[in-house]
Amino acid sequence: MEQVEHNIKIMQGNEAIVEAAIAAGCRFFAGYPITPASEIAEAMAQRMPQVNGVFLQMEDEIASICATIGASFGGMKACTASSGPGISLKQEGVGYAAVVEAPIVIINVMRGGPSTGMPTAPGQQDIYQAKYGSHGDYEIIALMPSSCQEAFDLSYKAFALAEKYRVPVYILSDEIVGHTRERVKIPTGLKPVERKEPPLKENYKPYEAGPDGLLNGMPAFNKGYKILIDGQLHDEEGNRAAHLPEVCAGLTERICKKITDHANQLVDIEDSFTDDADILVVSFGSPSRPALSAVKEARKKGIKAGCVKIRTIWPFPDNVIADLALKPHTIIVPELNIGRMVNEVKRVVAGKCEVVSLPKLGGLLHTPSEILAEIERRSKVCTR
Amino acid sequence: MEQVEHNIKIMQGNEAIVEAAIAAGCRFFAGYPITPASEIAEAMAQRMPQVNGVFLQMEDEIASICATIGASFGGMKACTASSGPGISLKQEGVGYAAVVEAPIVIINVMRGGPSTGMPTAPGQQDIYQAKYGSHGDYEIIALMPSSCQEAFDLSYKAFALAEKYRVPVYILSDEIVGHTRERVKIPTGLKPVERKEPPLKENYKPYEAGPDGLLNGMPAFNKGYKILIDGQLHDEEGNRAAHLPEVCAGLTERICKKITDHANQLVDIEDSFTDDADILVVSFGSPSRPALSAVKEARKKGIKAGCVKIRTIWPFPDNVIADLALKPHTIIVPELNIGRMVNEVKRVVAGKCEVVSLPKLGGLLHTPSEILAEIERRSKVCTR
Amino acid sequence: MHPLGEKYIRKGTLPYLWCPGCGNGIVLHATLSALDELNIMDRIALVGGIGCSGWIPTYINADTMHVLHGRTIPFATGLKMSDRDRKVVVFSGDGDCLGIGGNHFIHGARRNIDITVVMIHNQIYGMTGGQVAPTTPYNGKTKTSPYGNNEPPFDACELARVAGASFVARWTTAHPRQLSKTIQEAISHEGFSFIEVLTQCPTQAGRVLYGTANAAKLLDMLKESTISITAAKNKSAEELQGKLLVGKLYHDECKPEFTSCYYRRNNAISSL
Amino acid sequence: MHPLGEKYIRKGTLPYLWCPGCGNGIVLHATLSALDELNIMDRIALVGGIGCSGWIPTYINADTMHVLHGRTIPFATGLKMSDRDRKVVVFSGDGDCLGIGGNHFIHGARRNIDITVVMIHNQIYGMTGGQVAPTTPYNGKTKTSPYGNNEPPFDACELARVAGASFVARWTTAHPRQLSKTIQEAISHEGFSFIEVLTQCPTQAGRVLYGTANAAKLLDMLKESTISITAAKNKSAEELQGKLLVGKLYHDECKPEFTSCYYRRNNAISSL
Amino acid sequence: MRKEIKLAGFGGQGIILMGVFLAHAAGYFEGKEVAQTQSYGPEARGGACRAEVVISDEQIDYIKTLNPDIFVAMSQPAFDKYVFGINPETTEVFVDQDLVAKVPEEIKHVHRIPATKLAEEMCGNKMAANTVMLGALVKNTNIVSADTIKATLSKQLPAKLQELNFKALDYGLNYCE
Amino acid sequence: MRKEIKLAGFGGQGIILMGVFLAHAAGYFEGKEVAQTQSYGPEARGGACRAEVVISDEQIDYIKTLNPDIFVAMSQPAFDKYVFGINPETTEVFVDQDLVAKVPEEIKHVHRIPATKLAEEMCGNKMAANTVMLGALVKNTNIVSADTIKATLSKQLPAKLQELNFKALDYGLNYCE
Amino acid sequence: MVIIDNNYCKGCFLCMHYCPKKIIDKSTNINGKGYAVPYIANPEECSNCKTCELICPELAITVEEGDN
Amino acid sequence: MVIIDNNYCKGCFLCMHYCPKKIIDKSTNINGKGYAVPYIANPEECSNCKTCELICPELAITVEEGDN
Ligand SMILES: Cc1ncc(C[n+]2csc(CCOP(=O)(O)OP(=O)(O)O)c2C)c(N)n1
Ligand SMILES: Cc1ncc(C[n+]2csc(CCOP(=O)(O)OP(=O)(O)O)c2C)c(N)n1
Ligand code: SF4
Ligand code: SF4
Ligand code: SF4
Ligand code: SF4
Ligand code: SF4
Ligand code: SF4
Ligand SMILES: [Mg+2]
Ligand SMILES: [Mg+2]
Repeated sequence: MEQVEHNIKIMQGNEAIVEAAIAAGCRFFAGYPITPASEIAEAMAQRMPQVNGVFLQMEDEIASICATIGASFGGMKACTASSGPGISLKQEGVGYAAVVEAPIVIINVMRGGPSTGMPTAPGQQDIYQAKYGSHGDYEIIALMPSSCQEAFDLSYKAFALAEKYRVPVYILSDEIVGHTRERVKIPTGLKPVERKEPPLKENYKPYEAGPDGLLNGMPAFNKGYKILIDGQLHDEEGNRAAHLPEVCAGLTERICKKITDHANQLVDIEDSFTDDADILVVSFGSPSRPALSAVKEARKKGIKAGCVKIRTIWPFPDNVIADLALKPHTIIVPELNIGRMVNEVKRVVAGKCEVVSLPKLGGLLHTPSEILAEIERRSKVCTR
Repeated sequence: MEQVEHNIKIMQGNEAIVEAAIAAGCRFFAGYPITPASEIAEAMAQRMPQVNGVFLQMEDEIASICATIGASFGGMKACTASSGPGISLKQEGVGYAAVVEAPIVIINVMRGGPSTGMPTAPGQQDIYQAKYGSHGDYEIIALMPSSCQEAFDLSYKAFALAEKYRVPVYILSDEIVGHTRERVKIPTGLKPVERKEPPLKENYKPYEAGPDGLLNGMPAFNKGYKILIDGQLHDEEGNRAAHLPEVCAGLTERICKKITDHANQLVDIEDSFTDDADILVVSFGSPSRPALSAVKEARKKGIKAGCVKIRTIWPFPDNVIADLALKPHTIIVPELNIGRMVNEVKRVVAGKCEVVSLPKLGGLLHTPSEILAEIERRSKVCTR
Repeated sequence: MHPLGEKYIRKGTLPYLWCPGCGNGIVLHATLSALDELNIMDRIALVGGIGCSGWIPTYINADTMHVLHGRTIPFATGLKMSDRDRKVVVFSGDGDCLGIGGNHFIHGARRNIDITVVMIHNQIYGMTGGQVAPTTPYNGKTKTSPYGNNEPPFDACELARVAGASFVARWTTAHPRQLSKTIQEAISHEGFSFIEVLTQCPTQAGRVLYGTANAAKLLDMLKESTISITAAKNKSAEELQGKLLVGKLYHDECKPEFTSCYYRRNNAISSL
Repeated sequence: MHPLGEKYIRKGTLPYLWCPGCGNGIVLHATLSALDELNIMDRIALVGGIGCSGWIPTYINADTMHVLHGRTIPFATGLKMSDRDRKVVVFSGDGDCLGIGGNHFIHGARRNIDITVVMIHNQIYGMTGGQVAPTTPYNGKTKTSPYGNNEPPFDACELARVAGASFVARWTTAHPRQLSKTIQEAISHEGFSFIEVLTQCPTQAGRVLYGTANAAKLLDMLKESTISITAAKNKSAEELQGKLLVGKLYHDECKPEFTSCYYRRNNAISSL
Repeated sequence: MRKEIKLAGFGGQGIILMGVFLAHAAGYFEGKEVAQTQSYGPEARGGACRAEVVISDEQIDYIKTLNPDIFVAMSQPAFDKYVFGINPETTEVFVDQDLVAKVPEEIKHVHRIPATKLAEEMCGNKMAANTVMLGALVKNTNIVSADTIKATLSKQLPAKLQELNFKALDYGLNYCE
Repeated sequence: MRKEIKLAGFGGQGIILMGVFLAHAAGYFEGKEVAQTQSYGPEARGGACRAEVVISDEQIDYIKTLNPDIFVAMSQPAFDKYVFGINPETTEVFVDQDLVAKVPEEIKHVHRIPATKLAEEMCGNKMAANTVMLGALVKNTNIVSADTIKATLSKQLPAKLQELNFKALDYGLNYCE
Repeated sequence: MVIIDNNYCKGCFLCMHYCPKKIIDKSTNINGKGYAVPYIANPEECSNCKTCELICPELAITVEEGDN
Repeated sequence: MVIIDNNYCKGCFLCMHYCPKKIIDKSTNINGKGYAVPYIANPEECSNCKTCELICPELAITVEEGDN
């Protein structure tokens, strides 16, 4: 870890997200209470006025994401937070944000689903929803913290990525991270994320992209740009183009590829003991901590186990995982769902090694020994 | 095609769905206008009162799906219809229906997205949303018609599957099928789908499943069952069980596996010229018609091309496609999106042959010659 | 347990998950008496929202749906329309009914569909831990209005009436007898009936808004802040200052009810 | 083109996609005059809903969001709160505002946030092809009420007032001068201002509800069915029978406005 | 045999109805396979709109027209917008002669029909122009028979419109260029 | 060294606050790694509730307690519900002696503290029972130092509650079984 | 006769507060869930008014007709 | 002076209907989009009241001060 000056605070993951957002320059939050995300709203309600920012409890989650997008074009860095049921309600808004390229941050403190499900228990069942929940073709970025420190770090990063890629960025936290109190190091002198103002030209075109598919900064309302923002497919000027197939195809492709084409730049993983590993545990979010614990135990027992924690889950780090799959005979994927992300791993590993799903439902976190048991079982089955 | 007595009608796909629903015994529809699904609501408004059924235009799409679920437990076969934006809004309701095991039919007449997108153009961009749009782990069934006749046939079938599996069933139609007028053969004497009433025992347990994971029929309200229906995870009696990890895990697993375990029974494909095919076009919905056209042309040119139309898209027919992939050197997947379902094909084909995506964005259907061109290109690249 | 409980409470759901002194149990009791008096347990459908108050019907051994937050009235609409002889009673928190569910509320009222909505008004989002509600008093301090609530509350009864409800009443949990009688009357009424019940929430509203978790004290406050419309008749404007009217506020017995109109028209059409 | 058009209409969006004789163009014109008079094109944000009427602001060369169906007011709320000096005007169809968007409407009014909502009331869902709206007259036949509308319409102005709006007015497209003046006044007012504009939709409402697509005839009907509140003062109840009041129906200049209260409190807190 | 028909005009001229009638005549009364589509939604408002009909003895795999055998244009902007895809050598092109002035010379088979004028002057209602055109189309192409199109009109039209439209159809069927 | 502490009791007894204080003392004032979790939501209402604290010199990979080194129970139902996982030989078990009557004999290290009684009788407020217990816990285990727990109380508690709690802490620190 | 079912009582004392005769009082009993429960201190003064019954949120009180 | 911009006119004739002086009339002109457009039959009678201007949904009419 870099040597930076920092303050230490003991706080919940939910609070860490709020502090990171404020440090990143977020000055607008709109939300609606829901377990286990409510502390985010509560801390925002307390903190925003202290930094002359805006906290709004809206009438529902739909209004929350719409107000957030409005504030984003209004000139503020903005975010919203919820959990499963509320995130489902926000889906139409997510698609709108994606197509108008609004830089917003959406926090999903995941709980057990489906529906009202298990309101007070953790889950990782919403990872595909983050990518596919709204209708139409679009892409988002999603980051998954496994500790309060990561909740802080990744939240700060989420705002930076949202601005750079002009895209909604999800933080997929969960009830465990949200409600655990831990030490968080807050670097002193952290600068707010920059919002680049585009050059104000004659005939400014708000949707004219560079060769990398990215827009040049973010114009705010009432700064002279006179822009039209429209959820219908539009041309570079922002005018409706639903009757122009090529323009529509171009825009749809661009908002997808501006993310997928940058997958390699967006990779954020943490690997431990992978160099010589025969067995790899690939995980994300909360289970990655008992996974590391189990791997350390396995090493003590002489098993060459290794560990990969994926922090940027969307776009999926295809290439890195494919590379890491070359050596081990088995990859174990523990997740707090019925076994979803394991399919992505399977897809990119493409038969190069065995991929084993270790799902856990019911609202409990894997224990280190559960993961260790699987490592031991697999190392016995296949030893080379 | 079977020889059954039938009436011929010239109608739009949207109308065919309505006639099939009524034939299947559907007596409740709640919806909200949206292009290109509005004709379904309009025809329902006209037809339902004629069969003493209920048509409701609700205040929004959320209310529509909730009323539909209410009516289903109220004792009626029930459905709702919309397109992208409205379907996004229904997602919380979809998860509820899945977990309370409400037999409902959801019609998505797909248009171009994301967001308001291309309101009057067709698309197939919502196929993953159908599976992953709501939070939490659950499964649905999804059927895709490519003609007005299939719109009729699959809609009737959708109601039958909904009752049998106690699950929300999607009809993923699109603007083309919805608005095309074609001949539809309506078998005379078609019987309404049966809704099985469970045996009314002492201490009836509404969520006691058989060994196949399926519930025994469907109890209606006010018939003596005195049931509690709850979107929270529940035990066999329907009582909340969020504090019981095993019960929660069991329910989540069951509502997923009752569908995925029956994937083979649910397969519905139509294959043409596949026996000796070197090149296969695998498609679903509207593009499967120009695909067949192209394959016929290719055959005329001496290319051994074949065609598979997938009608039950979820659960994905893993085994059938894997089997069909054994012979050809290439599979081409044309779809009206950025290339989504091709990933499922890739997953199950698992390297056994080349899989080529032929996406089409912008709201236009593939022409036969576009698909033929791809067939020709691929047959040149790889001839064995 | 009280005999009504013995008779009607669903086995295996007890104890109630409510905090000690919570008003929801009082509403539950009042509801049980009303249903018992009406003797319609076999043709009633109950719908509960998400919130502490939404649990009320889940304890009752009747056909019950515990639905999505804010969506009670649409579910109830499906239940009512699928059997016109069925009576439907909704239990919805003030957040559930007026916050996320506000649109369904005004549309249900507009249709004048035969549903009884019992809205449990505790001035707060109870279940999620004490956040501001659309009923929280102006300047009230809650978890999400720590510097005081900036938004004036709705008058739910006025809203219901203007939107089209044909039966509108308000009581508090300090009026259990009247409440029960009114629930009975509302269910018997054909049309959209709305009952607002002001209730004590010692744990959240009590602690957060009023600095006390003492149920009795809170209930006293409720009682003191209200006056019945009959009693109010002989009072001067000054005496009524700051008092909320309770009682049956509005009743239109002649307004056409949605379901019966719908089916009457259907009969005309389908018998053509 | 009219000089206001030359000055303010966004190049490249013409021609308007509206049908011949549609009232939306009249509202557009009235809006342009109001904005021109106020000279605030640089600090106005316009928000349009989804519907024919939602297109109105998209033709104006100002900072404009064309949003999701029914969600104008939440977007507008974000725009207003992110710059308290910005004025925000919303254009929303009757379906957009009162159908799917009804909850945001009453909550915006409750907050009394400084947003001007111009609701275009054409009694129908125009853009989707003539389905029943929450404003369609009782018994009116539309594409989705082919046997007659079973649901009484809302009185949007009453709803706005009861919910908390501090400025409420109603006009028709037959009153373009008054409409323009009122839009100007509403924008100047600090608080939630609501203007209902009854307008002709020859293609859908005209054909489907009234059997004529003649814009002039429909506009005449609108004119005849209304009476201004000033004129109404001297009329007997009999004379007013069946007439809808138009004019400024309600105006409370003293009600605290949400944004300014919010920031005033913020200043007190953040300067601690 | 697959036949493609493209019909274009001005919103409100009854273009789509022409398509629907053709589809009914061929599909319902003549037992052929048909697929009828149209432009749709607000983008079609006021400006040019079109309907397409494919008629075939076999299953129709592709429902849109690619190279129409028959093209009908009832307005100049519609002609210009939708003329693409026709074969100048073989496509039978029908235009309202008073509304479509500019037809490229390369197009071989052009039928100039005064449909609107006939409807207005002879039937007293220019709304029937589409039916006049339908008559001319049927007569000149035999794409469906005059009998089945008549049967379609009597089945599909409300009673009060029948007289007018039968009259219009006859003017079309009997019109000699 | 990883230490696991599980605290259990009755909703309203301040169990979670005990956990928070321990986490602060160890994490903020003693510079250790800490992870503090708790039972949550309405299911925890009225009935038994618990807080967990893990304190370690190294990075904490697993944040929950599996085999608590210290177990505190302030009510019998809470004791019964959460006693699982303790090691009868090694776990230091603290109970409020007036509220937890039944403690299995197998458990070796049981500390019976009259926390509620002391709080009520000596401090005049039984709400301070948790702080009394905290004092006894600190004294008997040295899981954190008395100084850092005092520093925590002065940092975390509002002024008006400090006197009461310091008094309660002292009664706990000085209580001899 | 007023019967309090201690199993269900949560010790909120609304009954005590609202008894017009002020005959319900706190007892020293703690029930299984740990709540202090009330008792009828002066049963003979009870007027059978049922206020306690209706106000008890736990349905723990039954007032039976007949002698107190 | 009343100027009608034929390019934008959609031939709805609201101007004609609402002109208090009844001086606007249908012309035989069809504009580029195929709409029949109106014209000012009696410009000299115009009172510059601007009703036509305000009622035209297409912003196609401009009434300029000065002579008609
Ligand atoms: C869509 C959705 N949003 C938010 C929640 C979280 N939630 C549960 S209960 C509740 C509100 C409770 O307040 P109220 O309706 O007033 O009921 P009370 O608990 O006060 O009786 C909320 C916001 C949810 N379950 N679903
Ligand atoms: C979520 C969603 N539901 C439905 C639609 C379809 N839709 C588009 S416009 C519209 C309503 C138009 O009616 P109104 O708001 O009254 O506007 P008008 O066209 O009459 O001006 C609807 C339902 C949509 N775009 N999004
Ligand atoms: S939080 Fe309030 S409303 Fe909920 S159970 Fe407790 S006292 Fe009742
Ligand atoms: S449909 Fe009605 S509201 Fe829409 S543009 Fe046409 S006339 Fe105007
Ligand atoms: S009111 Fe009921 S719960 Fe409360 S103390 Fe009395 S008996 Fe116990
Ligand atoms: S019945 Fe009345 S008098 Fe008797 S104990 Fe209860 S409240 Fe008191
Ligand atoms: S009002 Fe305008 S659009 Fe209508 S006819 Fe007159 S000039 Fe043309
Ligand atoms: S300005 Fe007035 S008088 Fe002159 S043409 Fe227009 S409407 Fe008629
Ligand atoms: Mg509440
Ligand atoms: Mg409208």
